[in-house]
Amino acid sequence: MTRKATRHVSQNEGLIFEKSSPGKAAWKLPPLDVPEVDASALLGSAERRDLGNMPEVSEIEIIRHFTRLSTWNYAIDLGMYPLGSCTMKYNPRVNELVVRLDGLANGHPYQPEPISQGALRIIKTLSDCLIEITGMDAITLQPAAGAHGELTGLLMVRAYHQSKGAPRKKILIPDSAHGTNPATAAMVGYAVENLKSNSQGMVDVAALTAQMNEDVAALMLTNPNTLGVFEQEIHKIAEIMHAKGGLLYMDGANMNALVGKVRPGDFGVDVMHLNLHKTFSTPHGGGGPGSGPVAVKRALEPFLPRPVVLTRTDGTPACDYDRPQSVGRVRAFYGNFGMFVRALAYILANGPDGLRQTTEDAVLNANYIRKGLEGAYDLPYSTPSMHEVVFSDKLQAKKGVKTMDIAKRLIDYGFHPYTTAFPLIVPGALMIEPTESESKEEMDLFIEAMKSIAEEVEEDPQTVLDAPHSTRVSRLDETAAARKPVLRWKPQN
Amino acid sequence: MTRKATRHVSQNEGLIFEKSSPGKAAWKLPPLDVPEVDASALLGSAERRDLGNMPEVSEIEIIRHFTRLSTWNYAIDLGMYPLGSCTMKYNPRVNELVVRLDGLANGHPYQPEPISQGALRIIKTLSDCLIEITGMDAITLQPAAGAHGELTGLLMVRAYHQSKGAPRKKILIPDSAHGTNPATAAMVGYAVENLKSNSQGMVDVAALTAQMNEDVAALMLTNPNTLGVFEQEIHKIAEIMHAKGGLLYMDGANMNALVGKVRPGDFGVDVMHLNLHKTFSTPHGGGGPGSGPVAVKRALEPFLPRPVVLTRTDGTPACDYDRPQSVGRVRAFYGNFGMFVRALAYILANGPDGLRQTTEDAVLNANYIRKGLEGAYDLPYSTPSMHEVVFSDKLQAKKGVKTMDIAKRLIDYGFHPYTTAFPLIVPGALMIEPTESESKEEMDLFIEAMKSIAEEVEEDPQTVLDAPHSTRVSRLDETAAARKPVLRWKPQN
Amino acid sequence: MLKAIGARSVDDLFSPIPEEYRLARDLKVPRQMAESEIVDWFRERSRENGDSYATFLGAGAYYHYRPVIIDSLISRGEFLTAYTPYQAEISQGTLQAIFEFQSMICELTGMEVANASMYDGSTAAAEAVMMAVRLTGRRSVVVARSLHPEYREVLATYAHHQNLPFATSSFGDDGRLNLNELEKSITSDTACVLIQSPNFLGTIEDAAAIAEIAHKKGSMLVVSIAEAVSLGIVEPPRQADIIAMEAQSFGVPLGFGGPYCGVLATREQFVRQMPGRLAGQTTDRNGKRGFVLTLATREQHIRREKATSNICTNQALVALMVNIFMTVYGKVGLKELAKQNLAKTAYAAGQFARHTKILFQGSPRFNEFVVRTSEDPAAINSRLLGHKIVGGLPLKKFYPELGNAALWCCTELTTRSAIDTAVGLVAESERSVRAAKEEVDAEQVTR
Amino acid sequence: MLKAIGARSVDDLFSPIPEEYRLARDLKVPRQMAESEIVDWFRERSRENGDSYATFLGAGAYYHYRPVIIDSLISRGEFLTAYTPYQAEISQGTLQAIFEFQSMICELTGMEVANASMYDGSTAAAEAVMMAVRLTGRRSVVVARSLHPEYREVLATYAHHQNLPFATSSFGDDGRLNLNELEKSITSDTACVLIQSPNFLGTIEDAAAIAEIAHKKGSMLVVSIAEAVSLGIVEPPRQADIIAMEAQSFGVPLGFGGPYCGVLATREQFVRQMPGRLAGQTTDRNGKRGFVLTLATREQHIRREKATSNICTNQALVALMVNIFMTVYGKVGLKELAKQNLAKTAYAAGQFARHTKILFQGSPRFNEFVVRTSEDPAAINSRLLGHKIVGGLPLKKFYPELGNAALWCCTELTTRSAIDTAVGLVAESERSVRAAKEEVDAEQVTR
Ligand SMILES: Cc1ncc(COP(=O)(O)O)c(C=O)c1O
Ligand SMILES: Cc1ncc(COP(=O)(O)O)c(C=O)c1O
Repeated sequence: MTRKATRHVSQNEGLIFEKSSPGKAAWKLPPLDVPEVDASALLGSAERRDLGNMPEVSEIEIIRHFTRLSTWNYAIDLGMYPLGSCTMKYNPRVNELVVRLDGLANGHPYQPEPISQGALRIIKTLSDCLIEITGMDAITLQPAAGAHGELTGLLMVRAYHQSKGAPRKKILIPDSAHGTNPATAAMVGYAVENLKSNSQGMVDVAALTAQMNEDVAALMLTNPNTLGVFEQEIHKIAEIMHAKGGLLYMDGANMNALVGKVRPGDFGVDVMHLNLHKTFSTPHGGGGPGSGPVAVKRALEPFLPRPVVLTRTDGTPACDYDRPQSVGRVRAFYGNFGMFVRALAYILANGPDGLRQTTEDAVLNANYIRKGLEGAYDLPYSTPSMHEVVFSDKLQAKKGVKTMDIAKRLIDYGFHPYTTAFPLIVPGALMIEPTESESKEEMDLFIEAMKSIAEEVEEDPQTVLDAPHSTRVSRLDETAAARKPVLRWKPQN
Repeated sequence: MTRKATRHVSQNEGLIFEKSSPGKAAWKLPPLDVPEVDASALLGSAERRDLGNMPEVSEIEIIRHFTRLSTWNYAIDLGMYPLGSCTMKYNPRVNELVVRLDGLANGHPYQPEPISQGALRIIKTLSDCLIEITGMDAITLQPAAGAHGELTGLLMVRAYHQSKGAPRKKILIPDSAHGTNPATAAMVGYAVENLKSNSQGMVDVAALTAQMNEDVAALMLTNPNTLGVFEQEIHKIAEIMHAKGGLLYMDGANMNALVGKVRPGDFGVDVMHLNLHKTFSTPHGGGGPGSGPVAVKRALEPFLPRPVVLTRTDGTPACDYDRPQSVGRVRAFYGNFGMFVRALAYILANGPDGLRQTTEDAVLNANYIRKGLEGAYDLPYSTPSMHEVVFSDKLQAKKGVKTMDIAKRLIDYGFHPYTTAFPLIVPGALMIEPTESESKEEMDLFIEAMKSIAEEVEEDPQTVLDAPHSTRVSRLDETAAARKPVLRWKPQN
Repeated sequence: MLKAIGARSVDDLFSPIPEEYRLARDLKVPRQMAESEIVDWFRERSRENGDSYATFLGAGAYYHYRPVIIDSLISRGEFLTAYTPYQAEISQGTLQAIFEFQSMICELTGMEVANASMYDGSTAAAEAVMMAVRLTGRRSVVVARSLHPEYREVLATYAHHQNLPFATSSFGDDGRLNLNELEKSITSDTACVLIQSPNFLGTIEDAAAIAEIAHKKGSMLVVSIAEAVSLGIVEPPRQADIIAMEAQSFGVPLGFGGPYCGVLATREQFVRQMPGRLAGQTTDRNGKRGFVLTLATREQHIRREKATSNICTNQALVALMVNIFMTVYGKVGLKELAKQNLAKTAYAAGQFARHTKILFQGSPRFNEFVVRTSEDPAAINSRLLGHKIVGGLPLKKFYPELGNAALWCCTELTTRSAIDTAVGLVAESERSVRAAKEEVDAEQVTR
Repeated sequence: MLKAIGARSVDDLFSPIPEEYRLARDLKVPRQMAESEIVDWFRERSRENGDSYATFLGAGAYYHYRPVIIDSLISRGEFLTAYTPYQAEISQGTLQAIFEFQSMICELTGMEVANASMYDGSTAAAEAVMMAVRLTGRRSVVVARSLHPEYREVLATYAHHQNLPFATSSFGDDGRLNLNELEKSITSDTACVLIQSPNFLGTIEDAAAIAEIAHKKGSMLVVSIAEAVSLGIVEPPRQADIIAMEAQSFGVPLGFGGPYCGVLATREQFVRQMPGRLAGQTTDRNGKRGFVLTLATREQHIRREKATSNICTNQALVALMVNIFMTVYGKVGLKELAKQNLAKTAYAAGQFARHTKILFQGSPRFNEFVVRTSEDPAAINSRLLGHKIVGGLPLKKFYPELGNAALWCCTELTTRSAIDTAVGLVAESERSVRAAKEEVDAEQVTR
């Protein structure tokens, strides 16, 4: 069927609780070098006597448990992972090495500054690099992910407007936006106002002009947007916002299309977040951790979360807590420091030329896939693509086959599916982002698979509807899962 | 069919050469801090101009290449690996950490002694532990594997006899022995004389008495032998050898049955090797590396390979090169030092009680499997089993099903097969060694699988003959491979 | 490839970007480095960062032993380089692991449901408060002053912009929440009381009593747990409505403060207001057990501005570390581990007490305690640094009212010899202050 | 389980062992340690072992950069914890990797077949000689004195007990094999000439000329290559009959001398006399490509005393490191890497030459060279040690005739500043010897 994958024997494995039995152990403690204590005497009624059904297993069982589980996963390390908007690029292994160096892995966030110079220098160097890459003026690395960055950014927007008199009431958000954008606006106490896209999938400038007024705190724009399209009238958009005292917030999830080629700070953005786990190669790890630095223009700098890392006159980095206008803290300590290390390692491995090349390759790859699949799948917007391309299932839907079915069938062809969940302006979207990491060979296999599925839809749609066929479990019942949620193991008795 | 395994999608992958194309690269060198040189000028005709068809690929392609390849392997980390005689026990991960500590991983074998104290202390401590465990008097860690240890041991046997006048001519080897035993004897210039086993699968003491004479340099005995049977008359055997001036060599491949319970040095062994990659948990790594220390009684000590690590009067360890009677070196440097580190870590993790417990569990597990499969498979020798048990395919052979067929079918049941290749005294052997690492749960699944196969042989032998059915390749043609060997990739053109 | 696309040059592909914004120069970032240079550069940073000091710091970030297999397992590409498990059929590994994580967190906290992770303990606490606000329809909070000061700051940030008033409730001489004061500060608009236990000062709160007070007034109790290892020997706050945990202690490197692993746990009835991902059990078309992300209608990608939170990316891989740690220690090991923490701390506190004052002696504690010295603890610490020891956290910044106080932490990794050295230096400090004082006194007498 | 077996106690199971031998006491080995203690113990050993010195040592063990992905990949349990791939259907990963390894070794050495690995370079050389003995039916060997001295020792051990006489052939002032002498030492019973290139003194031999001499007399040429990185820029000895390599330079840690990776490569026609495992291509029952271990009739498990060697366990995982290293650098990178070695060495040799004598200047070299000083190099080295630099290997032990000579090695990891420091100290040594000598001379003049 495909040159990409076949089937092979795969180990089953129960829940860890099902493997537990009393007396098995994978731990050992050193002999105590101080007197033993009587916990009851020390803790009284606060003493815990029972740890419930916590498992008891041996070390080899744990190794096998998680090794077996791992083999049930797809991963970038196994093949192309073309999730649109997720930028599933290669995660360099040297990053995993350097983050584990003793002084970094064991550094305590409260250790005295004289023995924190290494970590602070990493924070400062990364900050400087990201400021240069975005063309902004200042930055905070505290937010733990993209959505957290959005929160931080909008808090600053709010504080900025407040400092001018009132926080304003609304945030404008294009209908193509990621779900975190409206969710964030709501968390910060703003009303969300939808902004319609035009026929090219871009911001409708006329509509924006009409909707923009002194109640609007900011426009949250993703650029390139979630169709993979660069907002060509970005300057006009910024002007419209600024003219009415509003701010332009950029969701930087798609920075992989821009790094080294164009800087948001140069085209009018006031505040933006980055996703180090997308553009800067930190691993997704099955859902996290991420890191969502927020970069701002000078006007917003006073509102940055506390502390800000700056350079002392003697050249050493230090923390500045004296930020009277700060929105406050958004997270304990400094943020997801381990991700800073990895992102900086990525930047150092690339340098200016590498970063530019990466962006060019990412855009080239997306366009190669677009070209390869045009015709086989409906392209709802023909506007030029940057780093990703969005098709729709319009052609296949005629046979009753939806984007999710095609996605599931792609699994049989040895690929992870593309993104199906959004953008909402494309019903039945197939959002495909190859990233720069993919070779032509892998993309050709992908194109071949997608075309083959399109043919199957014509000839034998049921095969596609029943997919996947090659996995250890067939399609799972998500509705049942939500209707009667079983969210934890409990002992049978 | 089985609770143990199912099938799952598996990535295909070509040869690395098939993925190569000019311009791709996974390497980067730092800028040169010295002047560039003209290689032609320096090397003249010795300069190489072309590296042939060496591949050119990117880093993510390499990660995927080897990750994909790895998923085609079975491994201890995935499940029980009951290869008899191989002692496929759990390989602790802490061992992999400590061996990579900078000072050990980057230690040069010729670095000055004052900065080699750490490594020498590891060698000395491990040596002391192994001497205590075997009950011998002295040891060399130089040999790189079991067979290399055998070579070293027999060289010492030869040197010993030589020192008494003549090297003697023959080595006695039981017919149940591993292939390396006779092969080694031949390499050291000895003739091999076969020693028949008795009906219990043990050395026939009468035959030994008859065959033993002043031409025999040594008897090479595996104990427990390859049937998993302890040579109960070991003391008599040793006496017979010693009475005629011969030596008793013990192949220590099966030490996992003895550690902490009984010591070869106590039952008359003169020289023996250990396999750190079996008994002492160093990983097999797809075939190696191993380490085969050789322990000897006092009389053989002068012949140990050079250098010997000893303790100076000030307590520091040092190398002694002044060994006039030494057989010489058997390997450059000190041996497979990385394996020493792992083996010592294993010993430290166990301590005296853990080592004894390990042995007991290993023997218990083998007997549990024996009990579980008795009846379903023919047990050619009913002598008590130690750490492994050997069945034969006699019952199944009636249906035309051989041990190798059963082995292949076991793969479908999610297990690695047992050893089929020997002992030669059991035609169609099924040599099963679970080791102490296996839980009752995993062994029950194994017993269930083996019994189910025995039933299949009765009801549907063809299914077994055609196995494996669940793997990405079906049974491979070994005959064709040997008839027209293709031992390397070559460009098609 | 360009040819296949029909572009002449890569720059063609960037033509949608208005010319005037396109960057015509190299970015001013450091030049491309070889892998060996990158390793060297970070090694240098590592050395500048207090490599190989013994530490008495805790305060929300704990130095526990991390079993080696944690990194062996999470380094497998199948875990490390997978995305959120939306495509369940090729993500069963991650999904089953999350399900087990949720289950173990429930076992340990005594709650009925737990989510797949939050960013960290501070944001988990803030989200728990928002959750209580949604659940009760009330709009104010009472926060214990013994909650981690940075957690309080985070909550303040979140709350301030939502116009969520919040009152602080202080602690008594025993280090525990002042229950009378607490009772008074709870109003009919109090959505929840937020406490930490063991609290920031190391004291274990009487959660049952606090729950009773809160519940009596129709308010919820949210308990923050920052030192997860305490759960091995300290009774969890089963009476809480929501537990907001920081699980860093369970196998997550200190890592200069992150990434860590927040978690929320609560009662089944509240689950639809809980933010964050959830894995649930289901079956495939053949009735085989499998796991999926579920109750997504709580989340931003479905509900957008009506979601329970904006959280998307969480701390999955860190939760996997926590998961493996919990599996390694398990039912018996966690208790023994916690006991060692208790023993080391009891010994250290006992030793310090011989020379100086330990505050909050009246209440049970786990592995932290407050030492008050005559000299500024920062000064003592800088002397300790010379012995390659990092002393306790000076509290002046957070609790000026406690004077020369510092928060000391001992774990199973704290050696007796480090404790004795630290105690020795503190004792010396006390002696010299006393001597200086006596000298002054003597002088005054002679005058 | 005991019950299932029908045993009363575990000791029952050990009843086959005569009572009098059973150990009634604990083994006297160190007590059981917790994982954290084990790590601490080895950290201590690591610190005692010259952690973080710059090194100029080579001599058969080379300090090259090891790309990080090597350990990431070989640490996957599927590679690390698999056995020899006898069961091909569930070992295709290991088998295909071996096949690629063999292929790349062929590409690099210019040979037609290569095996899956031998223990190390020294045993590979000895086995190659035995192979030549079997192939030619002759029973003596001529060995270059510039072969690694420890390799010569190993060969002597193997040869001695097989009554294999061996002659040593010396090197000239240019560091190369003395061809006239060589020619004379080859007799009609010489199975092979064994040389190393680049040889132990760093000099590249004229393998073509040596091959011609050997072949003319019906003897084979075996070439040992100890510095694999040289293959990036040095023409391989294509005229050799057997190449015995040590591939440690390709991504294998120095590791105090092992495990390393020996390899044999030869011509197709000799393959059936080559020891060691071989992976070969074949097809499954559906015609799909696959790999198996093949030509097993050469091996001990089939042929027993008639096998080509007794080797069984080899260095598989180390060969995988080598494989990944070769793949990372590939066609272009290996050359560039070798060039950097060449440049560093040329620079260092040039700098040393300004102050002292470099031996064997006439011939091409790769990354090692011999420096002769006025002072004993061991004395200079102990001063260098104070600068955290390990100087070149003093040769007195192996080549007393060279006087105060030491073998220095530079790789891509040798920094210019380390070179300059080392040169500085050597220069100082020369100056002070000269000054002392002048003083003596002056004294003599005055007398
Ligand atoms: C366009 C866009 N915005 C925001 C986010 C949220 O980022 P995070 O998951 O890091 O919170 C995503 C993540 O998928 C995204 O694709
Ligand atoms: C009984 C026996 N002897 C010797 C050996 C050879 O040991 P090695 O493979 O370490 O050379 C083995 C290996 O399988 C064995 O089982």
